[in-house]
Amino acid sequence: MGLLDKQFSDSNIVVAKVDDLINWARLSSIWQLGFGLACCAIEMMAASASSYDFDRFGVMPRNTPRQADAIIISGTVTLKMALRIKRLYEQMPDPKYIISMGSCANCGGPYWDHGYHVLKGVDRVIPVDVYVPGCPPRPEALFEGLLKLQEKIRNESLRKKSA
Amino acid sequence: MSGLKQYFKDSWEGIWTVLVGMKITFKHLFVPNVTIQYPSVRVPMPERVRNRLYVNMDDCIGCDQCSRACPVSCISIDTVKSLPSEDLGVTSNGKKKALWVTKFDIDFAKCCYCQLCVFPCPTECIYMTDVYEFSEYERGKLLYNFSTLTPEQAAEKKANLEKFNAEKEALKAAAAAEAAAKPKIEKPQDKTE
Amino acid sequence: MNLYDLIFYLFAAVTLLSAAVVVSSKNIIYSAFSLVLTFFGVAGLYILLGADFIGVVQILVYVGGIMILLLFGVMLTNKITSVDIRTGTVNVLPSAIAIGVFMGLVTSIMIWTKWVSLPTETPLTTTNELGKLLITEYVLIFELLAILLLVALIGAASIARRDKE
Amino acid sequence: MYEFLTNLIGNEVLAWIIIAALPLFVVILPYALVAIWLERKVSAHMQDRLGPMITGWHGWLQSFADVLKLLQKEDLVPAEADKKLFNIAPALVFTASYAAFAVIPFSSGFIGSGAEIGIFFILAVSSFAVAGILMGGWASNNKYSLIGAMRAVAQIISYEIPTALVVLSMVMITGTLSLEKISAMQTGYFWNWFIFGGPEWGLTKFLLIPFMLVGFLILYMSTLAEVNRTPFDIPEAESELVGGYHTEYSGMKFAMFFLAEYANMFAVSAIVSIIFFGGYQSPVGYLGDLFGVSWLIPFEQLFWFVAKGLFFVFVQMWLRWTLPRLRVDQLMNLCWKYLIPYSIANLIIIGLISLI
Repeated sequence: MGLLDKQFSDSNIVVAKVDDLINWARLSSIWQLGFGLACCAIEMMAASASSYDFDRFGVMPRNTPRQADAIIISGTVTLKMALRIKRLYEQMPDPKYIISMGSCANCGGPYWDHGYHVLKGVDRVIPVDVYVPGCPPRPEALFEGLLKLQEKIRNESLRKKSA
Repeated sequence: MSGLKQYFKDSWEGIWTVLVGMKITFKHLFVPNVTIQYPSVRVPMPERVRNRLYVNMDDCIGCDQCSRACPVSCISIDTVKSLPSEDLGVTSNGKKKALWVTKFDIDFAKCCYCQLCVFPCPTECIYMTDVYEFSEYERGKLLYNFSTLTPEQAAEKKANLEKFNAEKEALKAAAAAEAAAKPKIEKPQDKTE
Repeated sequence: MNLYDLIFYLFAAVTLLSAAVVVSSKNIIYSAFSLVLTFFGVAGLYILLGADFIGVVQILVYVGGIMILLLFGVMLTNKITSVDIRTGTVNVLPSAIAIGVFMGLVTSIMIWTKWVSLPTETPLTTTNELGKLLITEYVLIFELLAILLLVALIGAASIARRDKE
Repeated sequence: MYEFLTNLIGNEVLAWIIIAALPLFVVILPYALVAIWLERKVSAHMQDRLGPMITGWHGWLQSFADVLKLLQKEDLVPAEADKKLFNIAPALVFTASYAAFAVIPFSSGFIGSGAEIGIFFILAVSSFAVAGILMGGWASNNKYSLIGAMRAVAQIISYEIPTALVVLSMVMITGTLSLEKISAMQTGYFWNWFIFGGPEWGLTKFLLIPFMLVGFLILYMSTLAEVNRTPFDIPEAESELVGGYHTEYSGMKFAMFFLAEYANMFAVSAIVSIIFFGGYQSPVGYLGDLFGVSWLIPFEQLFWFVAKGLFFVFVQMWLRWTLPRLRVDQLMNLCWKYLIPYSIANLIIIGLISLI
């Protein structure tokens, strides 16, 4: 371990402050990939609309994965769509986050047993950060998932490599 | 000539309709906003809202009806019969409990919040609450264990029952043997024991 | 060397280098974009010479109009999915000879001509004088050019027009 | 400050360049951030919602967070893209849109360059942005990017014609291309602005007013189309083209496109306000004149200029949330069949009136 690493691995005040600033920027401007799959997408749209207003948290829908920070998997992931989701995820620039919204995305939901065409949980193709339960979740539940994600980002550090 | 007239009319209409639209949007700039500021303000839930399930284990008699009603089979229940010597108490509506519920798991990742499990419950111990904020970082944490028994206790109960059953079997076998032996008088008990 | 010279050499270098890329690049798109840069450099030189109006017109017409048209043409006539738009250099020897002769001619003219050196006084603005000249002394040429452009415009419109069946 | 810089650098021209460029750069970048925040707030309130609320007071730090985040994002270059052009394009667009500010007079005390061909220079430089957009769209090697770039270029070049025609008619009246002189002409009170017929009293002033209004509308519409704002935002039409020419751009390169867009919005608003609304001139006279403190006047002028510019930026946002997006054929229809005939007629009529 070199001198620099040693200095950085301690709780250096400068690094800690920079960490805070960077994490603050990341967590307060999560641009979401506009990506709806099934009925959960309706709730996701409701979350963006006037009465719930996702924009309060700095969440802005972007249409291209190149400019998005988070992807909200809102709905049933069919086996065909799974490939596309994986591709979209790979097109996003780091650091990127995933919120799995609703039962279908969490584990296949009603199709977990007999759905021959449904992926049993989106975490089989991409790493999920937050699971929001519900069928579909209320917009507030999605907000709570977002707050959980923000909490996770707040505890990230420059020293650790982010996923 | 009418074409030219139409042309000017179109131009005028284009500008005028834009102005009308702009008036409407400008009015909305001063309309009080309708946003619910979620983390600080919450909408009151309706009375019969369907969100996370809750199981009151004090009342559960382990009848497995909710599990069978579940369309996505997200409830899994294991029960162990209680010994006659044990008193499990009664539920709040007076039913006598006869089973140890060693496992009562609900996977909220699978649950589709349809409330079908609530109606068949004879003791009304499983019901929908108004809690909707329970996101997790890991999917495993969405599997809720409602059983009040620890795994050791469950194992103990199981062992107890097996022992009891074995004893009962033994007694039964003994009784059967006795019944069989009576005409013959001979006792096969020594051989079986 | 003062700053004025420095800026002159900067623009000259931009012009020459991008012009070299225009002729030597194998990728037509690179050539086209370098041509934009060449025009830009020439416009800079114009402005340094005090011909601000000409410089800006150079950018407006060549960069904004003609080059964009050219780029459109290049892009639309090739496959858009591949970057593989290439040109080859053919007939190197004849062209080298021709260019050598031409360069020699130009250089010899440059050397042998007796250049009149005027006091280096750049006019503050050229637009007014240019406008006056165009509609007094050179009005015929100006009008002829305008008519030429009009004819070209009408011709293009009539070619592009769909015939009524 | 000028003497200090001249002593420090030892070169007059360089010192002037720094004096002219530095305040602009220092001012315009924060302006873009504020404008992005403003856009989000305006759009939110027009939809009866709140907009950014968490970061700072009513989310005023939102765009700082956005830019800080974009800075740390991974800088992706698609594998099949043309890497050189892909990297140059955002810088070109950014430079072109910021170069326009060189000739815009912010107040009588602060002008980057009082070039005689000011307005013409802005028109020329905006065509450089076209080259940048086309470069970016082509280099991304993405069909959406290319279509978006093509649309952007077709649109910008088409709408440059009505812009130029209206500017030409104004140049005919003022007799100069310099934005500084045009602003200085409209001094005094607001009835001296060109939208109210200009500073000269007489019959022509009142004859000019309706045609000035038409000219203003045409100029505002066509400049709106030149900066690709709604309802003329078909180059970035989300529902059909994902993100238009910046589909493949991520991180800071995208931020450069984004900042350039907002800088452009202010630039065209500034042009409209200079040509028709007196530029940096106050509508009601100056406090500095009232109290006899002459150093106050340039600052007041700066205030009025920024206020007018921001007002027109606000109108652009207002239009964005009022009108739906035009189709490509409608867009070209509007330009070639309505704006250009009107602007030519306007040019001729204004010319005739100014002959009286």
